[in-house]
Amino acid sequence: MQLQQMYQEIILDHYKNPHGRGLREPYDAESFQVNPTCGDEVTLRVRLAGDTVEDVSYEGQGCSISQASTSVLTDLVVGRGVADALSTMDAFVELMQGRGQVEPDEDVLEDGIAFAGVAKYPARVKCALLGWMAFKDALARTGGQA
Amino acid sequence: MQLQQMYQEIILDHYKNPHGRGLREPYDAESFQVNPTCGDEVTLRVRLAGDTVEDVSYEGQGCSISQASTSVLTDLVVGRGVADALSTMDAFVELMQGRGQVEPDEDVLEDGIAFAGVAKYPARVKCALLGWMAFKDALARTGGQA
Amino acid sequence: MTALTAPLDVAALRADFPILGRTVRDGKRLVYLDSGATSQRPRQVLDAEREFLERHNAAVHRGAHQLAEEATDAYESARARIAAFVGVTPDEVVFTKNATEGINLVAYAMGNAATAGPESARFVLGPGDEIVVTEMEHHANLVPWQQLAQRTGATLRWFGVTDDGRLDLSDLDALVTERTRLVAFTHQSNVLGTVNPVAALVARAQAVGALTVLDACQSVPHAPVDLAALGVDFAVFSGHKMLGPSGIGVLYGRRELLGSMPPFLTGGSMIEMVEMARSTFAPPPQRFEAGVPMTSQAVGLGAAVDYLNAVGMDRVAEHEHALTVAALAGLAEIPGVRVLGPGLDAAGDVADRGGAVSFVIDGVHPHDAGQVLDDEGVAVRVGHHCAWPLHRRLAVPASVRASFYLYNDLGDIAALLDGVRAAQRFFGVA
Amino acid sequence: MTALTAPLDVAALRADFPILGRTVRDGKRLVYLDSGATSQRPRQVLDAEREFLERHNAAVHRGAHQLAEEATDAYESARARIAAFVGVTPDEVVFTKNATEGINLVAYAMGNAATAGPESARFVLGPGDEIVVTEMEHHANLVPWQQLAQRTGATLRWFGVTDDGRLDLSDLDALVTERTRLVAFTHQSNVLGTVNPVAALVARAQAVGALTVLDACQSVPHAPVDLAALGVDFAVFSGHKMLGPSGIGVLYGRRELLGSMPPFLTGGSMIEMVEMARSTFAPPPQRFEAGVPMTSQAVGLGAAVDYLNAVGMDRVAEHEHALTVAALAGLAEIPGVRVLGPGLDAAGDVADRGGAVSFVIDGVHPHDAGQVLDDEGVAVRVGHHCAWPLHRRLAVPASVRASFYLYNDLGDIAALLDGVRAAQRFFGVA
Ligand SMILES: Cc1ncc(COP(=O)(O)O)c(C=O)c1O
Ligand SMILES: Cc1ncc(COP(=O)(O)O)c(C=O)c1O
Repeated sequence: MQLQQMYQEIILDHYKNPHGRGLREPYDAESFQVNPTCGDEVTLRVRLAGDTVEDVSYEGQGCSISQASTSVLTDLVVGRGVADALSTMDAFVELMQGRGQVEPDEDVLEDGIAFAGVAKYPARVKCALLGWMAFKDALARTGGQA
Repeated sequence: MQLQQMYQEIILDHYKNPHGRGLREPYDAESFQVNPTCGDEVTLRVRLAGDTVEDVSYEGQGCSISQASTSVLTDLVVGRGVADALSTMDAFVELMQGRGQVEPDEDVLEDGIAFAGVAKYPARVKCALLGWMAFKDALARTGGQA
Repeated sequence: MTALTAPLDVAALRADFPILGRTVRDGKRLVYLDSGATSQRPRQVLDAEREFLERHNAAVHRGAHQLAEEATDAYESARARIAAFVGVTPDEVVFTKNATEGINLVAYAMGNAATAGPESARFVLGPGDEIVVTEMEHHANLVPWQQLAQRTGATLRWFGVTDDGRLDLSDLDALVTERTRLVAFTHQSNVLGTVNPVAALVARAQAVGALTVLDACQSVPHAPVDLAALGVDFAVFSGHKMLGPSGIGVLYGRRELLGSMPPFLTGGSMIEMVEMARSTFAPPPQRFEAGVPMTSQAVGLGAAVDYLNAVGMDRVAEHEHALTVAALAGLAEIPGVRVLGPGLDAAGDVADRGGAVSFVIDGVHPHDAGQVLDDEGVAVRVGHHCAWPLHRRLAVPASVRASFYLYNDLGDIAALLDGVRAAQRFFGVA
Repeated sequence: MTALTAPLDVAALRADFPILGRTVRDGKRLVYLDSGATSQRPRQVLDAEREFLERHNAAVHRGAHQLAEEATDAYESARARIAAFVGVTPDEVVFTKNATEGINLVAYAMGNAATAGPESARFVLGPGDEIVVTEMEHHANLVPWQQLAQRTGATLRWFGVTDDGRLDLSDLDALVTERTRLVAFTHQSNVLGTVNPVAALVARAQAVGALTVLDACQSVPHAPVDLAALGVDFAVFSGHKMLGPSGIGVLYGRRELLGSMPPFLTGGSMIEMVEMARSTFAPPPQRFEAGVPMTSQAVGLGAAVDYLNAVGMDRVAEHEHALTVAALAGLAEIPGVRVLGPGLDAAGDVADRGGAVSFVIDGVHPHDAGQVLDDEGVAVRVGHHCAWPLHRRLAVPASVRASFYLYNDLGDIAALLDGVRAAQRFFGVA
């Protein structure tokens, strides 16, 4: 059974008890993203304070992987500087697109390293990135404010 | 060398000395036909006298097969009744589409039996039928007069 | 249902399909339940295509040498056999790259009618005209009509779907009216399995003078279909869903319609005469086959049709019916599983329903369920299966779909059911 | 011309092509000189496609099971290798069924721009706008533009051809003006062999802000081609002319253009979101690949590109050049034979000319000449080769065309020349 490799306990925990879920006010920008093959969707809001990600709030429907990775996202970026958050995102994207060949850095990705197994299933990579794409898009939409 | 089977002496004779060639007046209807793959073309005129094909005149460019078969056509239909001409045409079309399996009737097709070998080369059947299609079309265009 | 004929010898059939012998995910037997997306190919089809390519390959309808003759014969013989398979004549069969292209062909040709000659007048659409589709269509039979409506100013309307996954025909006469120019609908739903009442739809369309387009992608591979007897004006299906190659599909059009319809793709082999400023076009089917066609693929599809004929489409349909009934019965016994589309009746049977069984599992997202099934070697499809509006109608974002074909057996159904239970256990909902 | 590299070992290459081992017309060795119409396939390509179908076949981009993963990987890996083969990136490569579809795709997308969003504005055409083509185009790169002009009210104009078969660029600046929206031209003529001056045409088109569409059907198979370096906006070529399967072609489009161009064929797999009344679309290349694609054919074309890379496109081009020079020299020695297109210069060489050699024989109709050649086992093409206006310009109704590829050798050229002489004898003109 290779399933455990993919569905690490950390992932299932985040899935069952997502962090930071719910849409909150105030926010600077919102992004809606959808996975065109399965209809999974996320609406994600970003609130900045100067150069810092003050809050990320979200709502959506999706599989365990997309839900858990968005939950992990909030842990990794809230309270961080924007540049920091973006470089964490780059590390996560690199891990996910690495086909299981990229060694994750726990110092950078924390719970995110649990997704290393998902990277071996290319069809699920989009699930894992759904929230992150929304985060990136929302950040871009904050425009001059960032 | 299977070539002789296709290019019977009769065909080569008609090719070199076509019967009835040239466009003549008066005529009741004219048809222009073209072979879309090679650009060969024929313009053919029909003159009826009552129910009889009084004259068939034609002009065009094409390979030995299309030229010879139009020449044979004039021999077979000029001076005949329209119904007669059409049934000769049917016999010729049947021969040409028979893939070499149809035994031609010399009483009906006269020199036309020389085309039996052409029927084995499907790509050339259209050549052999070019003039006949023009004849059929021109006859149809004579409309009420026939 | 009583078997009318000898049942299929599935074990013998499976031996014809090399891929079914392979294993997946660390040695699991492959249980392929995704034929609704694409079917597998028997050796006979692969061999036919290879034999053509190693012996007879040439450009068809373009050359006078021996190979070109042989290739043209093979291509046209395939067309004739495929036409016969669905009860129509060869000149009514146009080869396309897939069913999607076939539907687009009709939609674009109708769009082109506005600037084509008077003989195409009956295809012209404009504001005030209506196109009617259904809420259960595959995107392939929906988006092209949305786009045609957008380009021409025509209005798109649609039949709804009932809670049990049937077409809601209660407003048939209000929906299909004198304003309707075209009714496009699926023969068999790729999600629900529902077989639609073609006769009723065709009768109404004919009564108002509307054209009909049948999406036969999920019917022609799985049951005997006589398109001429159904009376539709156009129909499409794909080779890859019926044991044939990818890259080839069929558009059927009634002779007189194809004869007066303007071309779609233009280029070589579809012309009558070309000058720099203008061109005229060949009669159908050539008019609709621009460029070098899918030659070896037509040969492969011809071999697929021969294979299906040898098995017998009646027997294929009966076999799949038995599998469907078994799957529906098995899923009904698993708490927390809901099947989309018609379920079994009191007698434990179901009518007008083919072998696509889509379902949702409470508490397990379809993607996650699919992953567990995959881990067990069971290949199903998850998502909205290119029928997003239907899923929205049924209030689910996505579903798991198992779809059957002649090479599946009851052991495959058992594996599916086991996998569903395993998914429930894994995600702690059972 | 001095060989820069080791010459091809044609005998070894020929062993890879099963069909070249067969005989025709009562035991004659097959001399295949019709690769300009369609090429033959090496075993490596046939094997790659079969291996895919026996091991990894599934619907791509649609499933989450192992086969679907493997199939998607094989499909996208093929795209990447094919893109690299012509110097572009994978997201700039759209798979079509043939080159003809690729040209139609651009033409229809431009037509659709009128009713699409503002981001497509640069593709909108109307009265007063001009499309420029050439008199030497294959119908595939002429008729779609005629039709687009007819649909939009734009005007079609064209470059003429000189007596020696070159593009007449003397009126370049008068023909390509601020009114010009698009210039479509062939890289290498399928009749004349002429290689056109892409740089000059692209420079002028860019100067006036016109889009360029390159028909690379006869260049990409026969010589190294770097589409990005050529600077064209769009280009098309076909798999079947480059050792690959039929049923697959490529449209290259510059990233920013594909990104803002409206879709053409619509349906599954090319959408972002679908509702009953409206849809939005995926980014390229998916936006332009509706329906289940030509999966195994992409794999086959990937293998063809691998094969050509292993041989080396420089060597392919050199080899064909040598054959072309030999054919031109040989035909020049036969009285009554006239070659269409560039002939040998005083030094016995010819520049900017590929391996399609078309000719006419005084007193022998091309169809009849082709028949005699066929009888000798020599497969050539006769007719207008889908370039009817060009033949009209050269004042011949039709011609005989011999076209060469890497598997031809000087023995094949000798057979051609012998066949031409035999045709003259048979018809009593020599
Ligand atoms: C120059 C040229 N353009 C376009 C085409 C059309 O290619 P296809 O028929 O594969 O679409 C061909 C070949 O037939 C060609 O030689
Ligand atoms: C009902 C239905 N219609 C249309 C299609 C589209 O077929 P293709 O993708 O082969 O064009 C499919 C399959 O994907 C289908 O199931």
